[in-house]
Amino acid sequence: MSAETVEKAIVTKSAEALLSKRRKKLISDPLVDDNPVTIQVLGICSALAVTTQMKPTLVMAIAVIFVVVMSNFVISLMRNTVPGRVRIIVQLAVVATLVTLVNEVLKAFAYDMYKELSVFVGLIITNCIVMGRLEAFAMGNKPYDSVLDGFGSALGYSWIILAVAFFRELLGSGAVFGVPVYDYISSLFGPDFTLATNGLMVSPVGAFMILGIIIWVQRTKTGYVEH
Amino acid sequence: MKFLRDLLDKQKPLFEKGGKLESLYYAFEAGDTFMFSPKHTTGIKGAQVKDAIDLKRMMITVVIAMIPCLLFGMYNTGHQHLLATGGTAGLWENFGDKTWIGVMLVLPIVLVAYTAGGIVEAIFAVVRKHPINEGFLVTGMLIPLVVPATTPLWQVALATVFAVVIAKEVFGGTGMNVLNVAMTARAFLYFAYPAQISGDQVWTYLGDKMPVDGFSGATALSVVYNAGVEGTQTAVEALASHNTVLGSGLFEFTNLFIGWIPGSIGETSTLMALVGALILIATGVASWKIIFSGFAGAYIMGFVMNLFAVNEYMALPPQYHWVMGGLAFGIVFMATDPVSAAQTETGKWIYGLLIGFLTVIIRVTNPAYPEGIMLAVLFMNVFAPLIDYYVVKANKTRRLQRATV
Amino acid sequence: MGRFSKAHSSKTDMSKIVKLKKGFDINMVGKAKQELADFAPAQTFAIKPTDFIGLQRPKVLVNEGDTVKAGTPILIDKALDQVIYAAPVSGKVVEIKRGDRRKLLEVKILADATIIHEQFAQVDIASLDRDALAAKLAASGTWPNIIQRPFGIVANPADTPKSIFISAFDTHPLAPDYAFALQGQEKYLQAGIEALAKLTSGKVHLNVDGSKAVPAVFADLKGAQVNKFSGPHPAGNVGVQIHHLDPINKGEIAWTVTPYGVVQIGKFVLEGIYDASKVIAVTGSELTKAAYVKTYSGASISTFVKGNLNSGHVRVVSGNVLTGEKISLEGFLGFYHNQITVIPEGDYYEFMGWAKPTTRLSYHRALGLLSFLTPNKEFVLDSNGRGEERAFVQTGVFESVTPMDILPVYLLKAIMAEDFDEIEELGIYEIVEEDLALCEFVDVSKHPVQELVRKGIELIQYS
Amino acid sequence: MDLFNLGIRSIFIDNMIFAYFLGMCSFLAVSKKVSTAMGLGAAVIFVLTVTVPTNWMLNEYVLKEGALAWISPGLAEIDLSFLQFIMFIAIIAAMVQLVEMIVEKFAPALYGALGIFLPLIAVNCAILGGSLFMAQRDYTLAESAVYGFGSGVGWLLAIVALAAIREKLKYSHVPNGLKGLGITMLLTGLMGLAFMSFMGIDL
Amino acid sequence: MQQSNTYIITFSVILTVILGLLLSGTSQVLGPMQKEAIALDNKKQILGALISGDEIAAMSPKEVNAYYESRVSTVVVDINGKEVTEQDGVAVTAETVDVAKNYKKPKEERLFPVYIYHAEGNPDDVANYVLPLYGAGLWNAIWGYIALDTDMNTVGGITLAHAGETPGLGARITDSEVQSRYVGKTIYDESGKLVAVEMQKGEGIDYSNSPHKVDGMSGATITGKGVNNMLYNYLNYYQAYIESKKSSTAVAAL
Repeated sequence: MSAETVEKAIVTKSAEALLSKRRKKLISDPLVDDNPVTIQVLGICSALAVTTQMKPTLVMAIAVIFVVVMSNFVISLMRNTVPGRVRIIVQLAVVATLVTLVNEVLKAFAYDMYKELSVFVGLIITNCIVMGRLEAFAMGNKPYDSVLDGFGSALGYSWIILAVAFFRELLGSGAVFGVPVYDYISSLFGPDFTLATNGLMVSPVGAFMILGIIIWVQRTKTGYVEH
Repeated sequence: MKFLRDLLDKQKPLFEKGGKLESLYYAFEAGDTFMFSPKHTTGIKGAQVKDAIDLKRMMITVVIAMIPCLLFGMYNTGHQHLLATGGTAGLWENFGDKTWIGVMLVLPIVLVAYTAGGIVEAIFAVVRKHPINEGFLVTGMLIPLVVPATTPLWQVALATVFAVVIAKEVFGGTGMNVLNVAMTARAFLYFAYPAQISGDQVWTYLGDKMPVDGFSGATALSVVYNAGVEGTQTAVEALASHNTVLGSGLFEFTNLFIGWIPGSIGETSTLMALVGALILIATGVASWKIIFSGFAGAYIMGFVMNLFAVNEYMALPPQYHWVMGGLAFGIVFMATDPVSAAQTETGKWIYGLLIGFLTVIIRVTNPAYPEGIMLAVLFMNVFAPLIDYYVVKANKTRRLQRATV
Repeated sequence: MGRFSKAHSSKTDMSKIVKLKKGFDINMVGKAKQELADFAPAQTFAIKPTDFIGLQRPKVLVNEGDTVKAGTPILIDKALDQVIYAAPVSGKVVEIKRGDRRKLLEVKILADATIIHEQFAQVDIASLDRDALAAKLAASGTWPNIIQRPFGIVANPADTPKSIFISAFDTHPLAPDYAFALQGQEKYLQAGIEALAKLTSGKVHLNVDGSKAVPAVFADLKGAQVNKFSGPHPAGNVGVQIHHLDPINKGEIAWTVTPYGVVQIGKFVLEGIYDASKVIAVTGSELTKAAYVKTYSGASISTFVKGNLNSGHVRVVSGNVLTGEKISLEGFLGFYHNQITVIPEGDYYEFMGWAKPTTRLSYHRALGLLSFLTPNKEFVLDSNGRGEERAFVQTGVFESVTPMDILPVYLLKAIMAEDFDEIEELGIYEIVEEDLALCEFVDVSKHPVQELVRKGIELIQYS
Repeated sequence: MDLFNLGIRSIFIDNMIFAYFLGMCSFLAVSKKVSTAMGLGAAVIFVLTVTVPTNWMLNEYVLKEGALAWISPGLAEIDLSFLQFIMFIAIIAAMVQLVEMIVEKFAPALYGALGIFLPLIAVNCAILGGSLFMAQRDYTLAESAVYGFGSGVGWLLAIVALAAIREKLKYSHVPNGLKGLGITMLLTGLMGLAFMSFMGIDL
Repeated sequence: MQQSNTYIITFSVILTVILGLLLSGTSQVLGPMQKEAIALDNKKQILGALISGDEIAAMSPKEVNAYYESRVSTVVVDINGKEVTEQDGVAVTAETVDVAKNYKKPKEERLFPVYIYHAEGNPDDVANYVLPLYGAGLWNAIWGYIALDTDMNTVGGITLAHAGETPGLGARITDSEVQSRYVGKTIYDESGKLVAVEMQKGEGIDYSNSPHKVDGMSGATITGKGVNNMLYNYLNYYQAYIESKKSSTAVAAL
């Protein structure tokens, strides 16, 4: 976890618009400029393991969004009643409960996905983004803002893993969302032509490479330099 | 020469600061210093004279040490082709044809590797404003030598680009990289397009000809591995009786040693690798410690395997490990890459020894990778900094302890 | 690298014999003949504050036009003001040269025909206590000969070093032969050693060339522990010798003096004068006559070189070619330099110079470098840079020319990264520029090694 | 031999970092110096070796379907596996706390070295991942102990090697956009490439 | 006051109760659905050996269930081909047998499910016998189902899956093209000895005349060997059962 200081509680005016500029920033900042994965170096653990294909990645992303938003909401509601000493345990308990819910639902309604994601759904519990947002934001802010903040961060996380998955699936399996793109392209060039898929992209190495390159591109664009 | 010099001098202002093509300075500089050693002199303070060597000369020495492997590889490519298609029996029959086939297959690979890598080098040099690295002279030659002659050219290009960018340029160029660049290129091919660099079909170029009946393109390593699995005959017997349709003794020790066998272009000949080693050691360019300990490590581990000898592969006489696959080439040219190897003298012993150990362990125990040297070198590249760390730490500790005594 | 490199040292307490294997002798054309040449005497002399490393805030004590005697204080360091830097000769201060931002560069003195010395009281070593002796020496003009390790700066008279080291031979290329240059100075050497012995809490080490018989001039000296060192350069470097005798650890201080300095100190002790005269070697391939000449510190070298050249385009080096400094034909000898070297200037292009076979001197034997075939040949070396600066690639070579338990490449990299802890732990206290000068010579990647070493020293010194 | 194989497997092949991306956050954050990497790695080995078998017992005797049958056969129908996540993480948090206290009391020197890392470990994915994999793969008690220890060793090897490389990288010239996280990602990928040599080894 | 121990304990108890209730409630509600989902998954895999994957994918869960109910009957046998209905006092059905878990036991103790594919609604009009397979590939486990025709010799179809074979090489065992190579091969040689079907080394050779050989996968010899071993082992385990069926069909034919 990166050393993130607790952001100051933001005093909101009672008449603030539902999506005021400040609140929009809560969502938009983590997308690029303050992306949890590429800038804050959080949540990489579970980000990569499922990214060989887009479908499970999407499910994973939705699960993370759900967990982050809901846990932010719940913790924010409880922020004034949670005893400081057991704060972390309480957060963990809430998060673990939410993750279990997700897991159970998947098992019941999308068993294929459940098999595919295996233990990685469970590992959302220890995804640093979740705990990071709880500590940094939800503990000090009102529920609605916390929800927006969580949503923004989770979205920032989601697009990164989806981007990684896009390249890995395309280059590694020649498909996007299971649609065999390579086969189609190859067929345009006659029967003897086949686009070769890259086996490295299916292996974990590919994930590191793609993510590294995405970070490179993204940081070069935003001009962010780590010291 | 004078004319050329004048020409370069005339163009120089264009590329220097304030010139129109300032951004291409390093591309120009590379060409300029390639043609002419620069005229700059030593500084006001410090050493007023310098040793006659520079990095270019050191690198070209390595390239030249590889030439025997390259030439042998070319001829052997043609030789294996004719052998497999029934076009020849004798070693020196059809000399011209073999050479021609070899040249036509290998030369494009060399050219593609140099071109692809050169372009990447130039782009990085221009964008990142650093001189073009001489290190690529070596990498560009190493890559063709460690792939099969049947490798598609686009794969050679892609692997070169990948290796030069991801394994070298992102760290800042030659001297900063962690993994051996050429080995990374090969590993990339190995994992990205396994069908073209593994199996028995890729080592011998067949072209559109049909192989002779009963032909198998298997390498010695896979023959021995199978002998180990099947256990019906000893590994040496399996080697001796393999592929008799091509004439007996294809995989006999001498033949393996000289290298008249299928395999990657430059890797088949232990003899030629040793010639290279001789050049490198005599010129002091490569560390003899790594080469020696690498071979020693392989022998020792082969011997240890003999002691346990659960299967026929483990019972293989250790010296066979030296002559099969790319072990000799890998130890001589890859393991000794000074940047990715251990950099302390004690570290080099450990590093070489472990490469030898690992190569044999991977060969014998890992059914997925018949050839262990590539992965052993890469693996030890990863751990070389750690070895150095502890050697350096010992040095620091000696100094600290002295202080308290 | 083995423990304490490849040195074998005998363990007698009295004296040590150390045989070094690592290193490299640069064999050059232009050795000085063992005779005093009759060059016209130098006219002007200069004190250059830049010679004294670690001189922080120089202050000139004289004005242009003043007349001075040999031994008159010319400048002081405001940071260490008990040490004076004195005029080497008597005469008139003709110029005080300053550079950018009024940085003091040279104080030039036009010498009298006969040198008059400032007369101090003679020093009775036995009757003085250590501090009084130090104070007297500090005020005499001879003090700057005493160099402090670590850092290689002028010693602070208030410190008491754990030992004092004198290297009685110089293995640098074309270096003067002390046996010739110092002949007849035995009694001054003896007096100097006695004075130094008083300054340290430990021993005075006199390190002689173990490969030859001890020269007469050093043979009968008393009061010092005589150690024998043999091997290629840098066996004569005092830093290497310290490393094998009594290495410097963090927080310790040792001093070093060259025999030239010991003679000056001895003269001051016995005669009460600052005598900056010395016999220097005038060397190099570009001279018609390479020989010794008697002159004073800071001499203008033009009279030794002009008219003595056999080619036009030369580089004149004050000192030797490994550690020296480029000066002009009108330049001055550096305070610590006992030789000048004249070599060809190397500002030429060479077609395919990196691939063409060459007989130029090289420590390496890479392709086309043929000098290893003629190991005893004397080479003409010029000042060409021999290639461009690159990242470190080659490994193990620096270690093979550094006979110390030190990892030069790691140390240099730590300096580049300005990693203070690493610089300290890797042994910056034990070296000064000259100890890694050979590394700079043999470096394939052409790093400014000595500049880096100084940078590292300064990082630690001023941190 | 099977246990030995499992050990080798968990160190090199099923490496937490290179195969499953687990514990990446601290892997990236604490790999700047070899000494600290060593400390964290040791702590991870320790905690994994303790928590995986503990969680095995929890899973075997409490959570699994029919696990409670040892109390009374009437409980055989009960399936508490939905509590797996929350119980595992609770055990891990408690164990870390316990280990911290024990180490502080009995080995203050070790505490000085490991102390700062222990709190980090509770949220290290590798720890929870170890337990979840154990449950998914139906290890026995002995296997889970070996697996816990092995994956800890694998994690330590990875982070220590990375730290040594990163110390070496101080002198390199990395593009701005890649400094820090980016180059470490690529490095990890390259290291993963090297670790692939062990895939498939079977002794 | 928030920090008092009583408060913390009360808080923790309340939180635990709430979360516990929430979780057990969900589990109660979802439990049956999950069981169904698992069963459905299993059925799909079995059917995979009989009909094409696309066809299965097109079916809704209900249709799969209905199809399976009407077309598949099951039996569990032991190594001797004897039917098993209960083990250690627990009723045994084919659906509850976990092949992977049985794989760890000695073969004498294993249970072997058989899925009998028959004409719609008529369990006696058997079309195929589907047998599960389990074994080790190059990296990790491989498994699958093989369908035998009623002659208990001809392969009617095979479906293979893997946990982590090399993509592009060993992972190709999941390709329908590779699997189709098995169709029509026979597992017994002329003398009636079990030889199974062997995947060969190398690829691109026509084996249509060799009843026990199928074309290999280039560069994936070891995965191929894994498949061969798995196939041979499991057919061997079922041999007693197969023999019994063979003789019974022979009798029926008479």
